[in-house]
Amino acid sequence: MPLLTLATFLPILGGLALIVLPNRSARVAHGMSIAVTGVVFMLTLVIWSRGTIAGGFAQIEELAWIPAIGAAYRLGLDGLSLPLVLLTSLLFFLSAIYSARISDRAPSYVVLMLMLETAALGTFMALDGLLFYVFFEVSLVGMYFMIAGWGYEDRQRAALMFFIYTLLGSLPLLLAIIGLYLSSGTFDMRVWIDMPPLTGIAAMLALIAMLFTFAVKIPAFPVHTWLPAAHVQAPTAGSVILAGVMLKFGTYGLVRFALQMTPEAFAQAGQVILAVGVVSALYGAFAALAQSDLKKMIAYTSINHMGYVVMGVAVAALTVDLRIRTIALDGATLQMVSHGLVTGALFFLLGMLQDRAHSRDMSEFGGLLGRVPWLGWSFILMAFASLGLPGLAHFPAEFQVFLATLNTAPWAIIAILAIVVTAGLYLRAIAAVFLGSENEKWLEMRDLDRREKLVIVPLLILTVLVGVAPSWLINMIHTTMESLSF
Amino acid sequence: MTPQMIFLMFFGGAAVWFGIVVFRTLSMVRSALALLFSQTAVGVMFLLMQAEFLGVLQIMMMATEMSVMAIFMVMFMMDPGGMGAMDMTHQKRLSLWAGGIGFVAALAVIWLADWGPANLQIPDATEQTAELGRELLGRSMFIFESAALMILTAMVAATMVAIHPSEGRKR
Amino acid sequence: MIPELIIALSVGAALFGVGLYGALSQTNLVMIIMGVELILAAALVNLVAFWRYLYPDVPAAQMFVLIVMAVMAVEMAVGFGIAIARFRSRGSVEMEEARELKG
Amino acid sequence: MERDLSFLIPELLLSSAAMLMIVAEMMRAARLALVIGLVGLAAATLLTLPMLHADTTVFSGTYRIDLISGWAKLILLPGTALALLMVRAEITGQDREGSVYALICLVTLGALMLAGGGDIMVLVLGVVLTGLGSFALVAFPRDDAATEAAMKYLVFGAVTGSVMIYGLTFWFGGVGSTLFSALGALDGRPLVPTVGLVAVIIGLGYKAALVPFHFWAPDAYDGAPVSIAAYLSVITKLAAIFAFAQVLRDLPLSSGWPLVIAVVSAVTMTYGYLTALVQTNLVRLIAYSSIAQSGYFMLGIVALGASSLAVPGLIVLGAAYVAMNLGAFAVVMISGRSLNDMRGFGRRRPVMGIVMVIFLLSLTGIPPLFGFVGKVYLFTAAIESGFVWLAVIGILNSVLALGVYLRIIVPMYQPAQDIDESSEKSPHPALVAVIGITALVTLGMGFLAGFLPA
Amino acid sequence: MTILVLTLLGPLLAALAMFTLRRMPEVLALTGAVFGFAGALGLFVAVSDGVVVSISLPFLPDFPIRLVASPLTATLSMVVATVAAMVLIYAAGYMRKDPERVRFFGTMLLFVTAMQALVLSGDWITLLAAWEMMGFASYLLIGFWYGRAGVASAAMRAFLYTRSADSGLYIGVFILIGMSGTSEIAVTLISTGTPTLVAGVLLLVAAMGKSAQVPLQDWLMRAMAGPTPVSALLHSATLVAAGAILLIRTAPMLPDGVLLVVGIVGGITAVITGLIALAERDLKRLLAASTGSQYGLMLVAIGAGAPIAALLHLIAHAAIKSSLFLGAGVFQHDRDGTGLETLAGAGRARPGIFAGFAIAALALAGIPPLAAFFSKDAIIAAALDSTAAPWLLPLALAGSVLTGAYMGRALNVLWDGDAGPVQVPVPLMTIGMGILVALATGLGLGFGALEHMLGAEIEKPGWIVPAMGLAVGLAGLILGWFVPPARLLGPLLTPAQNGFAVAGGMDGLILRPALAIAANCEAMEQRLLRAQVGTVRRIGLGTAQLAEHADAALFAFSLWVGQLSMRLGLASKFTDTNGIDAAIFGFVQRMIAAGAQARRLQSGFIHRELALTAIGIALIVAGLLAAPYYS
Repeated sequence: MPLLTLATFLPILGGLALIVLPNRSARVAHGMSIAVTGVVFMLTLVIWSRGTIAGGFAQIEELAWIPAIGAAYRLGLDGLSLPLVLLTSLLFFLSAIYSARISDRAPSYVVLMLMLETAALGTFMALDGLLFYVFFEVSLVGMYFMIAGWGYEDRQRAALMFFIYTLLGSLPLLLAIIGLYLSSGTFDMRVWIDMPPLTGIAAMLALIAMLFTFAVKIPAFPVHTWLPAAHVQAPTAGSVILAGVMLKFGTYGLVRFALQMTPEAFAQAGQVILAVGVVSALYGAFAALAQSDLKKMIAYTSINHMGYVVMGVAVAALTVDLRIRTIALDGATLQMVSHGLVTGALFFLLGMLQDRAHSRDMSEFGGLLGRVPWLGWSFILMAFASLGLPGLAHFPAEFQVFLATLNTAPWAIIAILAIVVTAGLYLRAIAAVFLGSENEKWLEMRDLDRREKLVIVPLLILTVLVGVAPSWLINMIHTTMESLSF
Repeated sequence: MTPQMIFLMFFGGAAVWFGIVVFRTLSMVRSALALLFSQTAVGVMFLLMQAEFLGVLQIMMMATEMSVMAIFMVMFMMDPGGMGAMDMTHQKRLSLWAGGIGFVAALAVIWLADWGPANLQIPDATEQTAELGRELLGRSMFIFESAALMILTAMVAATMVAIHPSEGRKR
Repeated sequence: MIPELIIALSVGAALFGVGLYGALSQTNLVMIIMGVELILAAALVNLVAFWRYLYPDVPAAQMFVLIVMAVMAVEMAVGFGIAIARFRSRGSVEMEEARELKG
Repeated sequence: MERDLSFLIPELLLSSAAMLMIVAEMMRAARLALVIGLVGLAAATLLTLPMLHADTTVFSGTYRIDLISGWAKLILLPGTALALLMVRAEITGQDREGSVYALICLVTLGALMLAGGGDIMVLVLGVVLTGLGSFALVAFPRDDAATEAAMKYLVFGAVTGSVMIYGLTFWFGGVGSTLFSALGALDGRPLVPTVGLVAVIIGLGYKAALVPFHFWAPDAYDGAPVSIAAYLSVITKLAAIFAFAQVLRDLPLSSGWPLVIAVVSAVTMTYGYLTALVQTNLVRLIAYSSIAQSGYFMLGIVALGASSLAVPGLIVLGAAYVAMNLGAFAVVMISGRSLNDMRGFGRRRPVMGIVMVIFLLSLTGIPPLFGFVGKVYLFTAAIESGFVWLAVIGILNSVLALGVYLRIIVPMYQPAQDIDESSEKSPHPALVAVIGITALVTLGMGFLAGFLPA
Repeated sequence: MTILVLTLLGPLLAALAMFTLRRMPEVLALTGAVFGFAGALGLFVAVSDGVVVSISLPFLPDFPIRLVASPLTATLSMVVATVAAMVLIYAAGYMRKDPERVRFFGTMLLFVTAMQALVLSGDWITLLAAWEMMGFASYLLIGFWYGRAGVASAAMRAFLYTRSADSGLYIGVFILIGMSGTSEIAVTLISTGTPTLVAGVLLLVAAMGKSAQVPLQDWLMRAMAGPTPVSALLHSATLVAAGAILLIRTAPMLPDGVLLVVGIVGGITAVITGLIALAERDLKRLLAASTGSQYGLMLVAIGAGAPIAALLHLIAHAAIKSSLFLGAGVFQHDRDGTGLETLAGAGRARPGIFAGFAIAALALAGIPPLAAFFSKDAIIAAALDSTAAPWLLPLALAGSVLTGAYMGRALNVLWDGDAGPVQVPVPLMTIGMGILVALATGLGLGFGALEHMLGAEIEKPGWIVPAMGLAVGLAGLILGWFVPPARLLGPLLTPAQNGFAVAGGMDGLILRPALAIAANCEAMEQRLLRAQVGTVRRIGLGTAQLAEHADAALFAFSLWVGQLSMRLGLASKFTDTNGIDAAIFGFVQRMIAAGAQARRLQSGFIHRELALTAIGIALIVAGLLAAPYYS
């Protein structure tokens, strides 16, 4: 059974069905949304159980699309994409549950979300350059309408910014893809990976184009400025998807395209890329420290965390030691998943907080821990996960990235300062919002209800699980990374 | 300097001169007449160049055409006779430059290009016409029929726009 | 170098220049069409000259002449049609007055 | 002869249909004319299919039956049918309605001649035939705006057309034949190819509304009925672009045409979108954006000699363009001509809103819509033929394009002010059909692009 | 192996059970502690028979979690388990009335688990993880009364200080793993060379953070904001001990240079924190400062090449310090505070508790035959023998004097004053404290056996060293009892009261730079956004206004820097969105302006447009004529 295709297109089919449906009340829409994303989640679990293979892509599904130019519908998975696929389907499922309260134009909202899910899954599973680009762009459009339609106060501007920025960012990728195509005669990414078609200056140009695209998407300093704006204005589920899933497009692309398809150029530019990663990591941390808007703060920490991923990938390209390379890539990939879980959860929690208080400014809160213990403790746990506490999701990933970094490019280890800074900023946020004396304003605040717990608890459990026993996840990644040829 | 060259120059000069007159006179009717003369001179040039059929055709067609034009002027123009001595031109300098440059550019091409050897095996008039007929109904039949369609289109188009829209059906 | 050809072509070039001047400088639709007729006459001269001095064995040249003549006629016809419509609606065919659509 | 004629069946069908329509118009049976037209177009389309893979010429090379002309028929004929429906929705019951239908079919015939022409004379006839019909179509309402538009269109067309004819005579002088296929003999010669080339750029550039021959386009579209504008912006433009391909692929590269065309292309894209950015009239906005689209088509023309993807690219983007531009105009016919009419449109008419968004995003080149596929082809072709900078400019212009189209999309979802509900009447069914079909094509062909030519 | 797991799982499962059941916290806590203790005891017994128990659990590829019970680790585990059990017993009484006992005991158990993991770790990653987990648990514990003023900041400070220092551990660990290719501690211990030196220094930094060595001592005193049992646990055998434990375990690897630094840092800390303790006006803070001082002594021992002596002192100190804290907790219950003025005479009211407190105090001062006498002697002997004796010995002795002095002062304060009323009986607290005091008293007797088991018997020193130790201890006690600190310290009083915040202490070293960088980043963010605006000058907002905003922002940023409270200024709110707007709308504006320019060409005059077309044609012709030159 073509499970990959099924999982990819089930959401959008659900969305279409919803459009056709005569009864389009919010209830029906959200029911549909939850059901579809739930089924997709199950499907991805089945896909997981089928497993990947070492040294290539597994579960390939292929269909002619535009034979004239060698573009085909090709899906497949390896240890890099499968974890991200799982993450995507999980986060969308949880977002669907979380969003069940939205009543404003619910059917459109649901259709958009489902479309986004299709785009996200497709992006991770596509094995065809053109197909990848298609999904990549569709996600952009979906997110634009999500922000513009259901965001907060200043949403139109943020949406426009997001759109122009990332469109401008993604078009160079198209150039690079075309370049790869012209030198290989096919859009099959497997061919591009097995035998990188570009060499010399062409490869470097393609790499620069790709790096630009992915740097915007990751986002890396200095093209990150869209992220805080978009996050602050995006609706909660949008933020979760944006941070949890869509930022991964950038890092996924960095590995899949930049690293695997132009390996030599990547190694040549390795130090520069590493520097970008280091600067992003530090910059994101410090910029986050200066924020008082909670959502913005988390947005900036995303820049920090994604900076680690960039570092990991750069180190993998720089090192000659196969073992270190594997460690670096393992760490980078795991970091993507961890970031999805942790930051996703943090945005959910902030959304829940904002639903209650209609404010995101940390100075307006105080002493909430006693009032809303579930919310507070979940936030604290996730904050500590985000600052890299061992036993929680980020630690194994960051450990591996740093380990590989130090043993390849020792100077880059200054990025480790960021873990102190993130610690500081999270503690400050926790102290300002949850500790201290209670603010009279929020005496009536309710704690999480059952639906909200349902959203948060899986993420909490997974965060701990990845932190304590990552082997179930990392072995899958490891197998692929070990046999990665470039 | 062969006589043919002299005649060519003479009638060519006449064609050009009347062409200039078209835009120098203030009277539209006179313009139309000047254009008629210019075109006729061109027709005479055709005859000089032994394209009898075309030359005659040119002169006849243009005569009709220009009379239509003159009639049109009289019927529709405010001041066909140029009595008001109104200047009917604008951006003269620029147009002069444009026309001048166009002329010079064309001249340059004409003088500088290598036109290859002359072929002076001119078929006589009958043969020409016969050849033209064969061309019309053979190789160029598609073109010829298309020209017919073009004329049909022009008829439909011209009548459609020229006819007054019926009352009460205006947009 | 064929002097007759050059002369004829030069006449064409001059007609072209005059016609272009007219088309650009006239304010009246009908006068502009006259300029266009001159340009087409230049084309005719060219074609006949080419036929006469270079390719007398190519009847397509004469065919082309016929086509161009037809074009002259139909362009004038449609031009007059539009001029009539314009005259009906506006009372003049001055180009200077046609300035409602811009930007 | 029979063989030649058998390849011309679609054209013959269409011309017969046009004449029957004129007869019907004489009987003042506009509806009948429409039906005849639609049937004729449908039949012609169907009969094109068997000769899609042919690659030959008829009448001694004067008319080509090849990939371009075959697909041009497949694109232009249905496009014309859709345009007919749109026109029907707009001018039902007006005087001389049938003439309009007949003229549209005749203009399409001219367009087919342009797309299949293999001879200078066919080119000239095609340009004049499409031109004459178009002038009349624009003038059809016969009011101030329409006649002004038609007048400008006519003046521009007559001047550029005559200059083109004059210039083309030099080609004949150079090779002694009016066939494009003879142009190869010009290889290496100075001046003569250049004159003819300039002539072609002028004549066809005017038809395709390339900068700097575009000035007529916004005015003509603005003055004409919206449906006519839609028709002109699509059919005659595509015809000119296909004609470009037919001429230039036979012209030796030594004349340096690709670079000049590339510059024209870049200027056209940029100018079109820049000017569109400041429009407040929806029709003019789309007019300028379609000028910019012509610039994108030129990417394919530039790559004609060097990339096997150029011609397929032109065809794919052409097909996409027919669907999305016609669709966008059709929605404008419902919403109204001013940008202000768009305010809240997406909320008032959700389905129309979504469809409009699809058209506009496709025009921007957002995947997986049809427009994207076309642009990928063309970008690929341009890069393959070494015009990377042009592809980059095209890509940068996509961002500008986004800005242009977002100017429509953003107000669509803003809350509308004081909308008079009673003024909202349900759109003409023909219009709905057109929008439905074009939307399906825009959306679906992105996925089914494999059926398009190799 | 099961025993090893039991040591960890006992407390952990109890904590989980507690969080799930949310009732009977004391019972569960004690059960967990007992299981943990049983495990540790089992380990200790097993190890003393010469068996090495180890376990390896899958974690990262090639990097499993390893737990090893060697004689050293088993001993430490035993100490931790014992102290934890006693403190928990005590806490059952201490926290009787607190509504959030579940959270308290749960966190305590988590903490104990982490500490056990740290102690038993046979692998750097495990150690690192446990190290950080402990930091987290201590954060939660110190911040237990999060609603009270200053608590949040104290907890935050504790975590931040130690975490800053932890980056040293991280990097050190990376170096060690990179060098030896494995994360097993035992393997890395035999490495040598420059990387080892670097790693050693980095480990020292980490240890200094955790063990509150100068200049990272400040957090320790503030950490007293937590409940007293927390202080007792943290300061005796666990959190603060981690630094010393780390150094003791890695001592074989450390090059001489590093050892010297370790010794000197320890010695300085012993003196400085001793002075701070003397100047303290709060009993718990005094004890906290004393902790730093005692760990300083341990570092001296390590630096002198006698990690076993440090270990002995650590064990002795664990029992003593927990006793002292528990005693202080009882007094705190009585007087609702721990300020020395408030506590004046509190000891008279509870002579039994005071007796225990006094025994522990004397033990700390090094009075024979109490536990610390032996360990301190061992330290002094080591310092004397060491090649760096001229550095280490004076510092060690000074530290000992100060120990006596502040303990003497504490005893004096507690005894000297009105008895006042006693509120309630405290049986559980007494039990817990009693056992610990007993240990503090008698532990010294077991040291010989312990040394034997560890296979590193310390040579029994001659008479000079015990005499010296006794003399400085007694001298200190007497000074402390009779002389008020103001006179004793003289000009040092004020800096000591300020905690010798060198260069602003940690705040100056880390917090302020961090905030300054953050502010700069924010400013840079603005600049970046403006740079992205590029050359657009007339953007909607206007340059002047932007500059004004930026000025205001910078001013506000400069205000930030140096503010101890981490409150943020209003500045960052200003221009972020404005900058973004400016970027987007600057772009759009520019394009629109260009569009308007282009639009002007569309004059509507057909002849002008035709003329433009003609010009365009001329350009095209020019381009084509130039073709031979470019193609």
